[in-house]
Amino acid sequence: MSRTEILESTDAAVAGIEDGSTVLVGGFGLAGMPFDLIDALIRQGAKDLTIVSNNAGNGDVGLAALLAAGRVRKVVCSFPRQADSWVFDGLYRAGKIELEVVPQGNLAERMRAAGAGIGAFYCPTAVGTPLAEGKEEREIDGRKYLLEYPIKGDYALISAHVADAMGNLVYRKTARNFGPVMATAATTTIVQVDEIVEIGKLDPEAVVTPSIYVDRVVQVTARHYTVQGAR
Amino acid sequence: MSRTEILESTDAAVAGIEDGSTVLVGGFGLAGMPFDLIDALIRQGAKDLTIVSNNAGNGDVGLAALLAAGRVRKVVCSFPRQADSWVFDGLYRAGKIELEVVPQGNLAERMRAAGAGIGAFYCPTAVGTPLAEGKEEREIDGRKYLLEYPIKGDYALISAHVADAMGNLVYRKTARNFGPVMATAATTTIVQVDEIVEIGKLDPEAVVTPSIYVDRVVQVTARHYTVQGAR
Amino acid sequence: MTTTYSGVPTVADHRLSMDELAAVIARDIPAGAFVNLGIGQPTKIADQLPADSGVVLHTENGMLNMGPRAVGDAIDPDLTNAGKVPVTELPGAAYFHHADSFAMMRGGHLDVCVLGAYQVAFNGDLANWTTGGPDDIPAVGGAMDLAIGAKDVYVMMTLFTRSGAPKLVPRCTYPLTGVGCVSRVYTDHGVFDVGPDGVRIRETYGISAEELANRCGVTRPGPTGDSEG
Amino acid sequence: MTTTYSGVPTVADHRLSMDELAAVIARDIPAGAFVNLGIGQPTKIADQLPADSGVVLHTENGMLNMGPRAVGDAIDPDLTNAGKVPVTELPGAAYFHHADSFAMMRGGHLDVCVLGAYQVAFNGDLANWTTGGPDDIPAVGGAMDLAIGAKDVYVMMTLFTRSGAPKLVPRCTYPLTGVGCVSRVYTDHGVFDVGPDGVRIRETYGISAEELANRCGVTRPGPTGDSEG
Repeated sequence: MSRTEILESTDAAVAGIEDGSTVLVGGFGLAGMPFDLIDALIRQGAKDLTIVSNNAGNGDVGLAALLAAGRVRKVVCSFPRQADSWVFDGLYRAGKIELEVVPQGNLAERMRAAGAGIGAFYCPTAVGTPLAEGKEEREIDGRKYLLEYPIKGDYALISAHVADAMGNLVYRKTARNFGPVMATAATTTIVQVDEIVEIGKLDPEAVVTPSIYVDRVVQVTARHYTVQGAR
Repeated sequence: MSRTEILESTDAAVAGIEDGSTVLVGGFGLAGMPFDLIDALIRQGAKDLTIVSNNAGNGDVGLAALLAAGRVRKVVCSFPRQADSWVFDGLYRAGKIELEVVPQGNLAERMRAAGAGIGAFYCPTAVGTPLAEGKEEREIDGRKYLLEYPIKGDYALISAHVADAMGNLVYRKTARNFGPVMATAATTTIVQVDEIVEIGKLDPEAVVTPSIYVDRVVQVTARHYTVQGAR
Repeated sequence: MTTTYSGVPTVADHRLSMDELAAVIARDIPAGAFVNLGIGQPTKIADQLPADSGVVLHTENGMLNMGPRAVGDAIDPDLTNAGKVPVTELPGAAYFHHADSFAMMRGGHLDVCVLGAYQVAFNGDLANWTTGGPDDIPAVGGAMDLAIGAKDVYVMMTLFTRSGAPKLVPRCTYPLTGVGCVSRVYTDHGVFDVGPDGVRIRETYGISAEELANRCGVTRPGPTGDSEG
Repeated sequence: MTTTYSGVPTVADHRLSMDELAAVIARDIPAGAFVNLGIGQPTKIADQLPADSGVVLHTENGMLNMGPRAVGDAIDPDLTNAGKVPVTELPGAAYFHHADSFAMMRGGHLDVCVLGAYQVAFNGDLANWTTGGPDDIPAVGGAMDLAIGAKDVYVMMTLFTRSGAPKLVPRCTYPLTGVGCVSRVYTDHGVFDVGPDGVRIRETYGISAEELANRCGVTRPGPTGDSEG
């Protein structure tokens, strides 16, 4: 029932993603971005998507390519504007995409709350700033906090380094970033990995994402990009 | 300034714990209980303590010995009553110790909140039960939640498996339990470990508690107890 | 509240032992499910799961893919279940800390948990943490977290107290662990679905559904097999 | 608001370059501190820390004990700092996910963070995330989390805009990043303490404290060296 599926292709891995879905997309800039799953999602054709990700695409690859394909209605992120975010910048300035800016720690904590069954939490970030507008404020022990609600995804597309055949995951260096949190926050978590190993080959003390959070895994050939392009 | 101190004795490790302190004590039953630090705390003499721990002592060792020594004013825990909790049971029935029962997940999450700078959070656990008394209730998206506040410690006494000389920690099996959470929630975190290794010997991907949460480390000879006594 | 018990099969000619009941529950746990078996009697279910069930056991003290009870040299004081009983680790296990363990539980990621109970109400209310007696030391452990956390909460218990009073009741008299959280009750005399639609008897052991309904004080069914109770 | 600038040393005969300023800040960071250097100019401070400082660098994208910028074959696309610049790992490093990284920050465990700014107010208000202009795409990143998270928040910036307007101001006109969060401002012309007690000039570079005060619009001190501003 909850057993993780190991799939043969990225196309099979992204099958069934509906128009209008909220999709959590891993990565911090290009590190940890699930390039192959995003390419498959572009082929799959789902549109009118809400994308939750730290950035709004870099260069012309990954998330930027999905945006360029016109599939995204709204981006929820902390840092859309970067040296190489020309695709998003153009869509935003043309009024073709909606943007919700969320402080990076709130983005992470709100997804954690979704995964952890927390109804809402009082957070000190952004008090007294324009991003506090419309949020409930409360003083607790002399400090002001804003009430923040969970961000839940219909799907998460993330990248990890190695999975075992049960779906336990380990990551690599700072490519870990949002992956483990998003895996907990989505109804269906889809993971691309560099390698799938036999059950028992991962150290149980070092598993970062337990298999319970992982629905579909697909092995891909590692591809890395820098801001300037493929390398 | 925040650099972790490696100490030569458990007595040095618990120096300065003041009367009236709130002390978070790791362990789930006997697994992960910092026996040697507790013994040192008994020698050190601090009294009128509030102890936050999952249980209220087992047999006559560890936390039970601290209770028997009359140093504890109040216990905050999820599960005081066990087959071998005779020390606590006697004190409680004699009216000599105060008890606050907290659901186990709330105990963990409230300490996490303390460590993570969360002012309070809405939690679905215990809604409609006697443990909801006096707590603010709120309905969010059709579900009822209770407002829960952080539990912060002046000190945490925990047990880990290996530390490196910076204070990074790894644990062993289910002895991990509350250690990583308590380390984040206390002003001063004191750790007993089975082994201290050179910096660089721990896998950075597998560190569970980063050194930033660790103030004092002392190496001890591993001692294990079962419910029935020493083994 | 609707009660259904017409056409309910009596599938055993005797009241089930707790081991037999564990086997019934094991049969009903879907293959590949993530399951928490609490402490005490429900932990017997682990021994009754088929080897190829793919069921993954969670223990609240920070582990997935927990194995059977440890014996002899396999006993490791650092590896216990929620009842502090030494257990083993299966290939594919993962360890995590307590906040992560209860986030997993509270976040609704476990498919099934099975708990003991003092009382379960027809509407699914659960009482299993304290009798509320003057000499009782209250101890909740992870019971309240589990009660509201798993997708399906099953109870495993004897149906009657030693003095013969039913533990499946119109309304709990003991302090609650959770409200409307139980979906199914496995007992030595039969299995019940409970919840907002009331009680439905699924199967019985050594007793007819009608007699069982009478002994538990659930209302007789009307001609359609349903009635307001 | 009190302003103090009598007896303030002018410790350089010229306005400092950003590299020189980075060295000043590096000097002021306590040995063994856990420090976040944000993105951009403050990351230069890392190169100025003494080898034996024991300072541990945190990067918001999930790492403690980050090393210097990676060059050549050491460049690894999976290892970057908050500005997406390839970096290296020092012995004793630890990786963690984003929720844990920001819990560390928000929970007050970092000793110092150093941020750039558009404006800092005398009371410590910070504006560094958006100019609020009609063509500006707002992007906050981790700035608001850092602003309220570290025990001490330092700002590193040029004191004046290209058009000569001071960026240390009585009240920010740009949208705020955090309220009363900055404790010290390092600039090319001097160093200021800011906060609820107002501005105090600590040291100046190539300019007298009095002239600096005048150019920033901070009130002249009275005979005692303090005045209400």
